This record gives sequence, C-alpha cells and structure tokens, in this order.
Amino acid sequence: MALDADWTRRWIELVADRVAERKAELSHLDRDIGDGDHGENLDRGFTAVRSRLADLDADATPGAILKLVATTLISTVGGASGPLYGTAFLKASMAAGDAETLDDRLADVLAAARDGIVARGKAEVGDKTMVDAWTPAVDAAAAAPDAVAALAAAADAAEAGAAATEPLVARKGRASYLGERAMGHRDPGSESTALILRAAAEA
Amino acid sequence: MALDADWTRRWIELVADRVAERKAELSHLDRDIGDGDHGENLDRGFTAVRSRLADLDADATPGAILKLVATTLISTVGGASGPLYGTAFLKASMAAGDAETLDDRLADVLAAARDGIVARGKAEVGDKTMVDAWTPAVDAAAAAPDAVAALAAAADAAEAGAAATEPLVARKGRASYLGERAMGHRDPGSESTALILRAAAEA
Amino acid sequence: MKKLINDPSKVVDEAVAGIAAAHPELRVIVDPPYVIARGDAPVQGKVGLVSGGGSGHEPLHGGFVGHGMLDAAVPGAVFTSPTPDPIVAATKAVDGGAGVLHIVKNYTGDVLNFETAADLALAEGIEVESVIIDDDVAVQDSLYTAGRRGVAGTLLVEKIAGAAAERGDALAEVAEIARTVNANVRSMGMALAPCTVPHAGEPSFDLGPDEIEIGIGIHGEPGRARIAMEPADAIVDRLLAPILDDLPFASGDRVLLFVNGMGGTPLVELYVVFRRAAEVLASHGIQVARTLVGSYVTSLDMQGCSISVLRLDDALTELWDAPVQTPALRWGR
Amino acid sequence: MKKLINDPSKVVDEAVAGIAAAHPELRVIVDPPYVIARGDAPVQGKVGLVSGGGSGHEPLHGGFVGHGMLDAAVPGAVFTSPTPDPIVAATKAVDGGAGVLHIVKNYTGDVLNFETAADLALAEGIEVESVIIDDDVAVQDSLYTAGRRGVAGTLLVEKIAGAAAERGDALAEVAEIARTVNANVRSMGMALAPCTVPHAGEPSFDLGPDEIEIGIGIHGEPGRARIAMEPADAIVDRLLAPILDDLPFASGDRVLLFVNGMGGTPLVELYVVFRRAAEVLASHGIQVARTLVGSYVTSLDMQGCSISVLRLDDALTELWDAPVQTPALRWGR
Ligand SMILES: Nc1ncnc2c1ncn2[C@@H]1O[C@H](COP(=O)(O)OP(=O)(O)O)[C@@H](O)[C@H]1O
Ligand SMILES: Nc1ncnc2c1ncn2[C@@H]1O[C@H](COP(=O)(O)OP(=O)(O)O)[C@@H](O)[C@H]1O
Ligand SMILES: [Mg+2]
Ligand SMILES: [Mg+2]
Ligand SMILES: [Mg+2]
Ligand SMILES: [Mg+2]
Repeated sequence: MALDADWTRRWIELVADRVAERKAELSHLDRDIGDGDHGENLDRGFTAVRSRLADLDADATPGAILKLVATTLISTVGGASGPLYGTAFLKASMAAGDAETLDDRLADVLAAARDGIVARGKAEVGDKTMVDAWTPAVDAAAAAPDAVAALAAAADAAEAGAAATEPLVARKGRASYLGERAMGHRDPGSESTALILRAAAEA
Repeated sequence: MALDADWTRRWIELVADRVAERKAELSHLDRDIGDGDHGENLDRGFTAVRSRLADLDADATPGAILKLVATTLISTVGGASGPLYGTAFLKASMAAGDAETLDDRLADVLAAARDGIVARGKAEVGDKTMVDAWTPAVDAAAAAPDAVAALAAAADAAEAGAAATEPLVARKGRASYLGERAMGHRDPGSESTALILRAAAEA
Repeated sequence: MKKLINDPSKVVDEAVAGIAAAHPELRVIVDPPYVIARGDAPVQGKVGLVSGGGSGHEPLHGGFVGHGMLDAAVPGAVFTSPTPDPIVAATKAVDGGAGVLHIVKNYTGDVLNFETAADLALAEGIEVESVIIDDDVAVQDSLYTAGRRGVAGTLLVEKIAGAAAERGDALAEVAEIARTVNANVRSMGMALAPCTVPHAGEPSFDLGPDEIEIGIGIHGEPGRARIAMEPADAIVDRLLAPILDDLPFASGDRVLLFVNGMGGTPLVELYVVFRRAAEVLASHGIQVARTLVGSYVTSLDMQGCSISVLRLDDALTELWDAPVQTPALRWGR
Repeated sequence: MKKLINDPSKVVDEAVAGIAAAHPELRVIVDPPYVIARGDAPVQGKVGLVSGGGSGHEPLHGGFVGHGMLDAAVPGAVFTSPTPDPIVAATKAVDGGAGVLHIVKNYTGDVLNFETAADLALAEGIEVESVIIDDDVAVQDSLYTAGRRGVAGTLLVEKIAGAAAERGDALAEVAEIARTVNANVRSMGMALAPCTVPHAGEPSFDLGPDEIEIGIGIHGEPGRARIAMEPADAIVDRLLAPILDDLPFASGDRVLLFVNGMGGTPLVELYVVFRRAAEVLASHGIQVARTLVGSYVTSLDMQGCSISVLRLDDALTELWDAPVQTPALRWGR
C-alpha cells in the first residue's frame, strides 16, 4: 500500500465518517471535564472538509490535501481543537511537501504535526491533552520498520496514550480548571487523536 | 352567651389561630385557580390584627374591635382579599355602632359586611367568589330565631356556599381568567369566609 | 426550590434593600411598606406618576423609576398588590402640585387598593387620576371575567406617559396618553416552566416535560391552554395571531415590537423569538419601527416569554424616543 | 430540554438574525460567520475594539457594540470560540487607521483563534494589540492550569477601554487601560442549576436538588466545589472571600460592584445578592462607588450568579461614567 493522494483522501474521509459516528461520545467526554462540544466542533470541521475535498483538483498531492484539511479546520472548527488540529495538519502538509507519497516521510509528517500542536498549545506529555496521544504515536512511528507498520504502531500508541490520560490531573485546556476532579476522565482531544490515527491505519 | 366585646375578641383571635393553621390549605386552593397567596395574605393580616388587638383599650366596644380589624386588614393584607375583607369589617363595625353587644343586630352586621364586599367587588352569587359564602350566611342568619342560632346557621350556610363554588366557572377575580378550567376547584375566598364564620359560631 | 434568597418571607425586604444599595440615585424607603421614588421627587409643576403592584416582576416597577418615567413605585408582597398606605405615601411624595397619575394593572386586588389610595389622597387634597392597564389578549371574554389583565404593555404605558409628564403635559393629558397607549397595545405570554413563589416553595402550576402553557399571566397563574412543546416559531405564531386579530393591526401600521422574557429565560432565546415575530409582522405588511427585547416584566423565575405589539403614531413615537433615565431603561441622557 | 428555539443547530444563526432585527443601528453580517459591528464603523482615527467568543453569553459581546464600547463582536458557535476568519473580517471592518484592540477571554480556544487572526490582520497591514482577560478567581493555581478564565470582568474592560478609545486614546494607551482594568478586577461565580447546550440536549453537569456548584465558569463547565445548598448570604460570603483576598482589596478602596446573573436567574434574586455583597464590602471598609446589577455575562439558561469587584481610581471612574450607547448598556446619550 502506498500512502499516496488516494490514501490521503481515504484517510480523511474515514476520519469524517468516524467523527460523525462518534460525535456524541466525544462531546460526552468533553461534557465531563470540558464544555461538551468537542464532537460537535470536529464534526462541523470534517463535514466542511469532506465537501471541500470533493472540489479539490483530482491530481492534488497528499501535501495539498493535508493543507486543505488544515485551512478548513482552522476556518470552521473554532475552540481549542480547531487551531490545534489546524496547525497540526498545516505543519504535516509542509513536511509532506509536494511528494507523491508519504511512505518515506511518514514519521516526519507525524512529528511535524505534533510539534505544531506543542508550539501552539505549549502542552507537555502528562498535561492531559491531545499531546498525550500524539507523542507516543510519533515515537512509535519513528521506531517502526516501514510506513504501514508505523501507522498501526502510531494508532496503537495513540489509543494507549488516550487511555493513559484517565488518571491524570489536567494542566492545559478547560479540564485544568477542575483540578483533581478531572481524574478518572479521559481527555476528549486525546481520544479524537486516537480516532484520527486509527483511521490512518485503516484507510 | 352574649356577643359582647369579649366574644368579639375571642372570635377574632380564633380566626387568627385558624388562618395560621390552615394557611397552606388556603394558599393551595388559590394555587389551583389563582396565584397561590390567599393563606399568606390573610395570615399576614390576622397576625397584625392579633398584635394590635393586644394594644386596644380594655373597654373597647365590639364595633371598635371590628374597626381595628378593618383598618389593620386594609393596611396589611393587600391583594383582592385585603380591601374586600377590610371593607366588610369596616361596614360591620359601622352597623355595630357603639353597642355593648351584637345580640340584637347580628344579622344586620353580617348583611352590612356582605354589602360592603359586593359594593367594592361587584360580584354576584354564582360568580365563584367569597360572596357565594357570605350571601347564604346572611340569609340564614336573618331567618334564625336568635343570635346564637344565627351564628351556627351562618357558619353552616357559608360552608355549604363554599362547597357549592366547586363546579362553577368564575366571573370575578383571578379564577375568571381560567374559564372552564376553574371548574372542579373551590374558591379560596369562600373557604376563608366559611372559616371566619365558623370561628364566630365557636368563639 | 433552589433560589438565591435567605428567608423566603424576607425576599421583598432584602431585594428592596438591594435596589436601594444598587441605585443610590433613587430614594428608597427601606422599611416596610416600601416606596421607591426618584431622588429629585417631587418635581415641582410636573405630573407625578405612581405605579406598583405585587413584587416578583422586577425590574417592573422599581426599575422604571427615574427621569422620563415613573416618579415612584410601590412594591407589594410577592404577587400581592400593595395596600393603600404606601400608595398614598408615594402619591404624596411625588406630588409637585400638578396632580398624580396612578398606573394600575387590571387585577382586582390592584384596582381595589389603588382605588382606596386614590380616595385617601384626594381627601388630602391631591388630584389623582387612574389608568387601568389591560393589554393581555389571553383573557378572551371580558364581559364574563374580571377583565383583561395588565401585563408587559404596562412598561410601554409607563415610558410614554412618563415622557409626556416630563415635557410638562397636564394631568388630564398625561392620563389620556396613557389610555391611548393602553388602547393600542396588545400582549400575550407563554411559559415553558412555571415559577415558584418563595414562600410557597412549590411551582405555581405543574407542567409535564413536553408541555407548555399558553396565555399565562405574570402571577404564576396557569394560562388559557396547555399544549405540547413546539418550536419557537410555532409558539410565536400562536402568540401573535390573537394579538394581531384583536386590535386589529393592519397592513401599513407602524408598531413597537416588544419581546419580553419571563425571568428564567435567557436573552439568546428572546432574540430567536424576536426574529420570528419581526418576520411575521413583516409578512402582514406591518412595519416594526421601534423594538425592545429583554426581561422587563417578569414572573419570578418563570421560563417563557411574552410578545407585545403597540401601534405607533408620530406623537407616541416621539414620546417613546424621549430621554429616559431609570435603572432598567435608559437612553438620551 | 424545553427552550424557545427551533433547530438546536440553528440557535446562533437565528439569534444573530434577531439581534439584527432588534437593533437596526448595528451593522450585522447575518450570514455565517457572523460579525456584529457599529453602524458607523470604521470610525476614522479611533482605535477599534473587537471582542468575541462562543455564543451563549448574551448580551456579551454583541450587546456591547456601539458608541463608547465595542466596535465589533464576533459570535462563535455556542460556547465555542469563533474561527480566525470572522475575527479578521471584524478587525478590518472597524479599523479606522488607529489600530485595533482585541479583547480576548482567557480560554485556550479563544486565545489561539484570536492569535491567528491577529497574525493575519497584521499581515494585511493592520496594527493589532491583544488583551487577555482572566478575572476569575475560582481557578486557583494559575501555574498548573491554562490560567484563570475570563468571565464577567470582561464587560468592565470593554466599557472602560471603549470609553478610552472613544475619547481618542492611542492603541497602546487603550490596551494599557484594558490591562489595568483586568489587573484590578476579580470575579467568582456559582450555579444553582446547570445550563443545557442546545445541541447537547442534556444539562452540562448534574446537580442534586440540594446541591450547588461554586466556582463555575461561563461555559457550563463544572466548578471548583460542589456543596450543599445555602442561603444567599452564605453564598455571597463564599464568593466574596476569595475575591477580596486575591487582589487583595483593602479598607479605603473605592470599587465598582457588579452582580451578574447567569441567564436563568431573575433580577429579584440578584438584588438579594447585591444587598449582602454591598454589606460585606462596607464591613471591610470598602466603598461601593459604582454598581451594576443584571444578567450581562450569561451561560445560556444557567441559574446562578457571579460577583465582580473592580478597584477604581479617578481615571477609571471617569471612563466608566463616560457615555455609552449599546443594546445592553446605555447612558449619557
Ligand atoms: N494547550 C493545549 N495543548 C494541546 N491540546 C489542548 C490544549 N488545550 C486543549 N487541548 C485539547 O483540546 C481539547 C478540547 O477541544 P474542544 O472541546 O474542541 O475545544 P474547547 O476546549 O475550546 O471547547 C482537549 O480535550 C485537549 O485535548
Ligand atoms: N370581585 C370580587 N368580589 C368578591 N370577591 C372577590 C372578588 N375578586 C376576588 N375575590 C375573592 O378574593 C379571593 C382571592 O384573594 P387573594 O388570593 O387574597 O387575593 P389575590 O387574588 O389578589 O391574590 C378569591 O378567592 C375570591 O373569593
Ligand atoms: Mg470543548
Ligand atoms: Mg391570591
Ligand atoms: Mg395575590
Ligand atoms: Mg468549546
């Protein structure tokens, strides 16, 4: 399997499908320790992404597709996750450049995405944010023998990272206002990160 | 038994006791077809009456006592029942004049009270108001052989009159806003009238 | 019952004390019975305006005391008309020699207590006129009822008559203008959820989770019909139809559209209601020339709204636009 | 969920349309993404003020657009910061050549989206300064959190900075005044009952019939502690203690006391709260020189209140008193 433009489209469409399916679940996680809109926010964004993807040139590169995702998320999601995921996809598209496939640079693309989030949001691992899913995923991808294995390893690591946010006290985002009351709840952004990376592995 | 000043005081104090006891019940009747404050209103009034009674000259006549009740109710009750009961006691005090007892004029005193209510509120029998308790009571008192019998007859007639308001549609007061939805509920003012007249019979 | 109160029987006392603390420009008698008056009352040579009624409708009436509106407000117990004494006291306090207008919502208790007060004031040599407000179209057949209730239209009467008094109109003229406003305004309200009177401790009526009450008054009285929950647009249509039919309003009319919250409903919902109401009026060729949106004539914590429509002419419009400076309504100074 | 709405996903669209219909003096872009601007924007030579944030806090921010306050407000989806595009559009629309001040409540989403917008506006040659508002003392340890939240104090910043811009202060000066207000205001809120976000359809948190939530934000977030229901006076004491400790306020201070309703709480209760708050401040020797009571910075239909205290000096007092003419705050013209 080549991580080419077709794959990139399949990936993004699968994300859009899964966000729509799991919208209520994501918002529910956010209701527990945030403001209850994370699923709505991402669904608004990926619904817009899906419709704009249809208008994109048939020969658009993976990088161009990722850039479209970035600008669409930035201009439709709002909230914390909009600029964070927007920046992530923007930096990913820059790392993708105008390559036809991402096979040779997947780990760099993921690392660029994560670095973008950290640059904007200033969160560290353990702060109970989406970074807790991204960073183990980036590390797992870097250690994997090839791109396909990297995708699977990233998805597994992101899911484990999301689960590992449950016992934590948050230090960034709305959940940080709750102090110890955030303990026992999974961070919604880490869960949506796991969703995005699992979709990448299955696309 | 003479309907003298002592009796008048006992009567009014018994009314104050019973209104306090049955405050919630009266307000509950008012909640069904009015605004739920009839018990509160009367309790506020008769609590004030009780305390002012204590300050009244020991040799005050029945008429003077009734006048104190009237002015106190007018200045403390508010709502519809304040001016109506206030006027009733005011007219009653005028009919009592400076007589030492009401034995020879009880029916006139009650009729004066009822006439005062009708003059202010313009309600007729059947309009589902306190007049539906007062008018049969006045009639029964007029037909009774003596004052003691008149009190008992008035109380019985007022209670029957109050009960008879239940099937009616109201044409005065707040219950009139409800149209047929007032049917099946007893008018709170007719019930408090029955309370007042029963207390007179038992004082 | 969860409320920001202390002793349920002290709500009015403490709220009046709060009004006094929050609005030092008013002169508030903070011992019962209460009077909330303009700081500069009596204004010599000006007709004084007094209104009042049960508490629980805040900011009505105390929030409308000030330049260009009421000279004094008399708050009774919750949902209970004040007694004559404080009405007389207010009347005396605001009499600047040009007489006093009583603005009375049409409820038996309010009418009777203001009647007695007017008699007593007259006996003390103060000229008093009374205007009875009955703008609520929910009460249908006025021949067989205590008559229509005075609801949110009261605010419009107070503002416009207040402006007339402020410009120096005589008592008869101010009263006439107040009656003109009353004759040209129609209102109707609804509740999503009832209110809870503090000392009662339970809701004033019961509503199922999918029921709403149409035609409610402002005293927690149940309304004219209980129906299944509907979208806001359908509710607006249901409130506006009897309002428009009643006057009737006609194509070409210029109106003031007032969407009022009942106390527990947030502004964002009132704007959703306003949007539809303006749309419906436009579709009837009725021009919305002036607007008001907010919780001004409330019923404690009731959730719901009322809509009032006032037919304007140039004279009323000018008086509406005139400066007003009160805690709850303020412009032009 | 009973609300005066139609489609839960259309609440903001319809409310913005209602704002446009109710306030023809504003210039409202009624197609998403929305911008609510002064009718006379851009005012040449004047610093433009732009604020915004998630919807559901009405009248914040759209109700504070007008002379002497904001030049434009950018409403996002319910409780969701707007995206950069409409912030940039608003910034351009109000730039009168003197630069634009962004007033941003301290939430990660708001900060990030305004940051991007400021970068984009700068790239188009507009000078932008940003002020982050973080007045909420409920969030205790700012080193280990996203920092304090911006809550009701935002209104005070918008009013005072708006007056500075209106009198012709330069961008740096207006920003400095906004930061001074933020540095001198502290707020804390509580809920008797949570709000229900329309598209969620269920309350934002669960509260038992005898529980209240202390230290809530304005986005339906649960607060800092859940305690048993208390009388209003005890609640006020609980809210004021950390406010007074934090700045700290001291005997002799002159302050503005702002009691704010959360959307579902009636004014009469806010006055009960105000009374006690004024009493407590007096007992600390703090002089309440200016007051504000009402539901201005809300959280949909949440029941509850917040208290804000701003330390005043003569300069801030003069700016607070300066004329303002917006849908929700108006005096002096
Ligand atoms: N500073 C941050 N760095 C990284 N991720 C963050 C930060 N702040 C918030 N997040 C993520 O954003 C998620 C919330 O997104 P969302 O609910 O859409 O936005 P909002 O909090 O504005 O409502 C959180 O679950 C968290 O994973
Ligand atoms: N016009 C009237 N004539 C006689 N009685 C009336 C009239 N209007 C109301 N009432 C009586 O007053 C009672 C209500 O009193 P209350 O609840 O104290 O006052 P309010 O209606 O102002 O709340 C009614 O039950 C009725 O008996
Ligand atoms: Mg969220
Ligand atoms: Mg009653
Ligand atoms: Mg009453
Ligand atoms: Mg949000």
